[in-house]
Amino acid sequence: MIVNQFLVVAAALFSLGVYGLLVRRNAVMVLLAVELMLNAVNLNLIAFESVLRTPEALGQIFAIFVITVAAAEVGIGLAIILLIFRNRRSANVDDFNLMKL
Amino acid sequence: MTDLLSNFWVLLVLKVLVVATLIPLAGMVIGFAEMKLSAKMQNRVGPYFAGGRWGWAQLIADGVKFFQKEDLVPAEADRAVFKFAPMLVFIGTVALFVVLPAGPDLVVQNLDVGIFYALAISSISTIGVLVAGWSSANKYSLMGGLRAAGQLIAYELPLVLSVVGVVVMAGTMSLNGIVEAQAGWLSETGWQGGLPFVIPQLLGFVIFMIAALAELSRIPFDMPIAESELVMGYVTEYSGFRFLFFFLAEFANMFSMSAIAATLFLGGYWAPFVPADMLNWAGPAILAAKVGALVFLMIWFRWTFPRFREDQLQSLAWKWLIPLSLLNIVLTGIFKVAF
Amino acid sequence: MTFDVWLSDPVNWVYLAIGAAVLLCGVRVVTSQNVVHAALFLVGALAGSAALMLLLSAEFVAWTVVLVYIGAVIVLFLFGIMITRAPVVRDVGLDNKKARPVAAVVALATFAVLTYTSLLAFGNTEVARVGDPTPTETLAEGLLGRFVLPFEVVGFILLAALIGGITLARRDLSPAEEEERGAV
Amino acid sequence: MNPLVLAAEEGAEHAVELAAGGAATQWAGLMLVSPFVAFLLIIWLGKNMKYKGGEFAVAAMGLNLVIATILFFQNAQGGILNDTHIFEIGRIGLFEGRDLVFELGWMVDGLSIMMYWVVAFVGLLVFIYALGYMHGDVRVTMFFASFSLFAGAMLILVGAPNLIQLIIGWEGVGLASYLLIGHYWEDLDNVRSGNKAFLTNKVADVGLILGAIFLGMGIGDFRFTHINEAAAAGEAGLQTVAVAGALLMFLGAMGKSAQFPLHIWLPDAMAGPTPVSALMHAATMVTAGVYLMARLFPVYQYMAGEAEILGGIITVRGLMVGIGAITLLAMGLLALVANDLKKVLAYSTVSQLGYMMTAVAAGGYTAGLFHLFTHAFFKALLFLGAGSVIHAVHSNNMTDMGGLRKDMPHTFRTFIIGSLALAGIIPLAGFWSKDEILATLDYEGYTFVFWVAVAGAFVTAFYMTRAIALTFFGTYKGHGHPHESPTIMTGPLWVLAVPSVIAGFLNVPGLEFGSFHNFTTWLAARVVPLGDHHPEAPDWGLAAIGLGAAVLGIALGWLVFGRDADTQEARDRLEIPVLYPLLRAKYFMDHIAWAIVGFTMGPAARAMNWVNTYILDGIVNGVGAITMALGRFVYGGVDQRGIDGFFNGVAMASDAAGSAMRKLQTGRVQQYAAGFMVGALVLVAAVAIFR
Repeated sequence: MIVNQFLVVAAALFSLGVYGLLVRRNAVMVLLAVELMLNAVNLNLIAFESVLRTPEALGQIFAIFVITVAAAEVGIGLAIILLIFRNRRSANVDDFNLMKL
Repeated sequence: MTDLLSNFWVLLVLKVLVVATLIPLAGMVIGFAEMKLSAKMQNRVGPYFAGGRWGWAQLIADGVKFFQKEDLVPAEADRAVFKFAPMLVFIGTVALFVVLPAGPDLVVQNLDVGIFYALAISSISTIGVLVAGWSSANKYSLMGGLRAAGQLIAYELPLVLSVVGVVVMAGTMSLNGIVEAQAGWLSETGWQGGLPFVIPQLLGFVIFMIAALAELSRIPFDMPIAESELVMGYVTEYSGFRFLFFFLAEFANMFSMSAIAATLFLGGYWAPFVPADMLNWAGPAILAAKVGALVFLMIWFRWTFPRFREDQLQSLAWKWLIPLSLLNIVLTGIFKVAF
Repeated sequence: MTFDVWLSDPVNWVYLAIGAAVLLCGVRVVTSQNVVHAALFLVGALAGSAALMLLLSAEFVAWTVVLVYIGAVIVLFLFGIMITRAPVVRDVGLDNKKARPVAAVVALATFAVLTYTSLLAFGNTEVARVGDPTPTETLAEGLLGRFVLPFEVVGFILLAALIGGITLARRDLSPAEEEERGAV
Repeated sequence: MNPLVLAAEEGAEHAVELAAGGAATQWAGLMLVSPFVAFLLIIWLGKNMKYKGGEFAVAAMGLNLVIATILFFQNAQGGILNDTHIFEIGRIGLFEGRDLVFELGWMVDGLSIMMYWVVAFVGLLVFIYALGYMHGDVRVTMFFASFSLFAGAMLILVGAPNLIQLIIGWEGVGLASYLLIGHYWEDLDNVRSGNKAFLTNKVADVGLILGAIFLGMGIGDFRFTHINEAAAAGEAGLQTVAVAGALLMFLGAMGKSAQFPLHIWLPDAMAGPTPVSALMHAATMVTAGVYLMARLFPVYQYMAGEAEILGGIITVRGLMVGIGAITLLAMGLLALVANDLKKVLAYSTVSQLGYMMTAVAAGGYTAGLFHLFTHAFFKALLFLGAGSVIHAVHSNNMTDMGGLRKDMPHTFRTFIIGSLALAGIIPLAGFWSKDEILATLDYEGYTFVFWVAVAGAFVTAFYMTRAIALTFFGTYKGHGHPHESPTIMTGPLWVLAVPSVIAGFLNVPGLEFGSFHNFTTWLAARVVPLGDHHPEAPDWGLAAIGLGAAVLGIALGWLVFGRDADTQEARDRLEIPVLYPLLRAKYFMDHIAWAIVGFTMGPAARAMNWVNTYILDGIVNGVGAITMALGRFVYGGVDQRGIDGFFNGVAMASDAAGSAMRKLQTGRVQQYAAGFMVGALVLVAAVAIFR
């Protein structure tokens, strides 16, 4: 096994996440795409760790941090989406243009 | 013979076969036990005629009946997901058997992170339940699915947290290691080794059992099914062998949860005064006895407690079990450091 | 390393199978026109990623991914999907069709750049110590030793997210409703 | 070493020890600072206090008196002090080896201790007196602030170890006196008096500053120690510088000490509140000139004294003695015709300053300073008494007074004591100090000046008798019913009366108080001790002449004014032709001064006005016109079209760009995300490619 085979899979997952992030209208779908990207990042970290083999398994530790933060992000993100849905009866990102004048 | 057994692939096939036979067997035994015990508790006779004596073939007959039935899919349902959901539930159940040790060597795979694996893999069935309810295109099913998901998430936390105390005491997450940590024997200087964790971890055991009951959606936590109000919850639209999957998964899950509880808290395949070299042979029997006791407890509860209301269920989890399990971890940590 | 040498290792077959599954699931996650399907394909993609992590001997992280992502995050997503009334049938308006070419170009460019830099950086570097899982003890000592402060910070972030999520999502009750709720 | 110095040291009966004085001399610097602290505190907090800040002034002076008294007794009881604390604060390298060094610090020697003590003692009593006198007056806080400044500046002056700090204190005294003389500035006359005092002093100050520069740069150091050592060493090369510097500084001393013809400001300075006059005439300000002469005694006596000036007509010392003699007699005569009680005392002060100046100039170091010392007490006493009277009758004019001896018994008795002391009646203080001056003049051979001084003593006694007769005897001619002043004012009078009586015994020739020595010995503690004549025993013959003149004056005065002091006729008897109009016109000195100013300044001013109007204004107007034309061009051509056009263009471009760019702000998160991704990719790709 060479490390690049995993990195390529991670890159592909990340790119798919980017595609989903840019193309989806539904906010929940956008968050799904973000999760995909984060997972790709985790995979990358694990792959690096499998090459570097640091004594403290730094890559894996960072992956755990990423997972934790991702969990927090999903909780907050879904709460926000729920709130917006409740107020605007829509979960479409297109309708989230409140920031514009 | 030993050469054959040491071959990876042969061993794998063997293990898969054992698990594959064990799951329906355990499910059927427990299902039958439930029928008979329920009958006893309700002062009935229960299954009587099938197979002649005690109606022992009742469940086999039921199974054959389910397989004969038409595989109905509602017209509005999401067919693919509807068909996939029971499998997803079943995967979570089957995968649990991988790490259950029935003896020092009688284990499919002794993982370093055994109990963690068990908890992780069992959480997959939540998705199956939720998706099953959704894909049925039936509001009772959806309600049942949502209730199930909320319940499973809520009780996953105390379940995991109550296990932490055991892990801390044992110093390992391997199930074999946890069993070994509980093994003790009487020597000339007194009791050597460990004790079953039910004694130091009584609080954890109680929490684990309550949470396990909720995870299994058994009475008094059976709101997802709730025959009286939601008809049958997320399994309403299922029939035939797909219903059998759910049915079997429920009882298999009862078995695996009880087995995990027995392993974590009651010493698993170990029993006092049983010589260590005999454990590979006596282990399954010892484990089966403990699991039987716990399963009996669960069946007993079914006819003892009324069903919780949804908000009571949630508040029990979030307001009592989680704080108590956190307290348990703290106390265990202090205990571990102090002694 | 030539391709046939690489292929002679059975582990790589496993890798190919899992990788193909992961990519397939990933593609379906972003192209599926049914929100629940997309979520389920994400389960597949995550499970495949966990399997790849197992191949890379990151056992604990793999099962953490299963426990946290599949067991909790996806369930949350399904909750969110169902609460925001995702239709059972195909949703033709799920994608922003005008954005597809741009998104595709950006995604391909991302893939190209990432792949190029990965190849540039690692080339044919072999994965070290295959099938030698990292002991959980190592991770535990790392997390609770050197990284105990970030660990605590992350815990605090989780707590804040929990409280924030509850605060955001709870419906503000009218005084009459409050009273009714309190009376029960 | 200069043989004169050797002779002085050998011949001197007062052996001089140069000894550090211990802790007290180190704490002496506090005296220079405390009035300024009080000044700040008065400004800050004074308004809200019971005596409007006078408490701080009194407290500071009380502290100073304690320190000064400790120093005084240390110095008096054998341990003769000579200590200098100097802090260099700046240095300008003007000449090779002759840097202009700015130093601050304080000096402790016999002379400065005496001055410290006089300033602190008289200052404290005057301040206490002022608490009562100024009560309910306008701007009391301001008054006490300026008063503290006045005393502080005087202490800076007398403590100065070098000429530069002395000038700082000197100017500070001038400033504070200006503020105090013009205290009642609602009245234009008072403002003019302040201006007159200030400007007259400024004329003199030019001399002082130039003299200080001459002397300091010539000798190469501004420190008194070095200047005096150089003067004692008597380097011939320095004599010209020393003569020029000494004469210029004598001009400064003439201004401050109101010597003829620069005395014109002092009588007018009576416009200020009476405590100001008391302090100004007794302890601060006017004594500064005499102090300067004493401080630079070696310069005047051994370096410049015998130099002939004005084409050999007169020596420097002769000039100084002559001016002092003119002052002491002419100003005394002016006191005879003044109707204002304070002006009588003011002319008296000028006259007495003439005595001091004459004595110091003639070489009577101890004599002049001893007179300064005793004079401070009885002149302060007299001024405070006059203030008490004025406070009672609300008028300065003696024509509004009369018969006050019954109404104001304390004021009357203390005034009598002060007057007798001033007149030089044995055994009061004035007798001994005046006798010492007469003895010095006799010893130094100034026979004519000696007789002038005797005449001055006669005149002094005469005008004091007149003043007393017009004020306290006869019948009351003013309005209302006068009453005695409160204790806070009469208390200081009695306290001052004590040294007015006994201070003279401190320096009776041949009289010693055991280890307590006498005044001459204390003063002898100096940087460069140069002895002066001090007789072994009183010369009773000279004393009899002086005393006789005084008694004669009192008798004549009583004869003229005593019987019917309240009639206009009594004064008319004095209207001797020529002399009386001359005196009434104050020798036309004010007119002369005005004429000088008018003749010189008038045409000059007119010329300057012409230059200003036609040349300077023309230039300025021309420049203005050119500037305006330029400005119009810049405004119209450059600013409106060029710069404004540029900025308007920039603004319009920004506006257009903004309008174009705002289309990018769609509010769609995903478009932003796409941009973000592309940017990140470009960066990564750039790093990957160009690393």
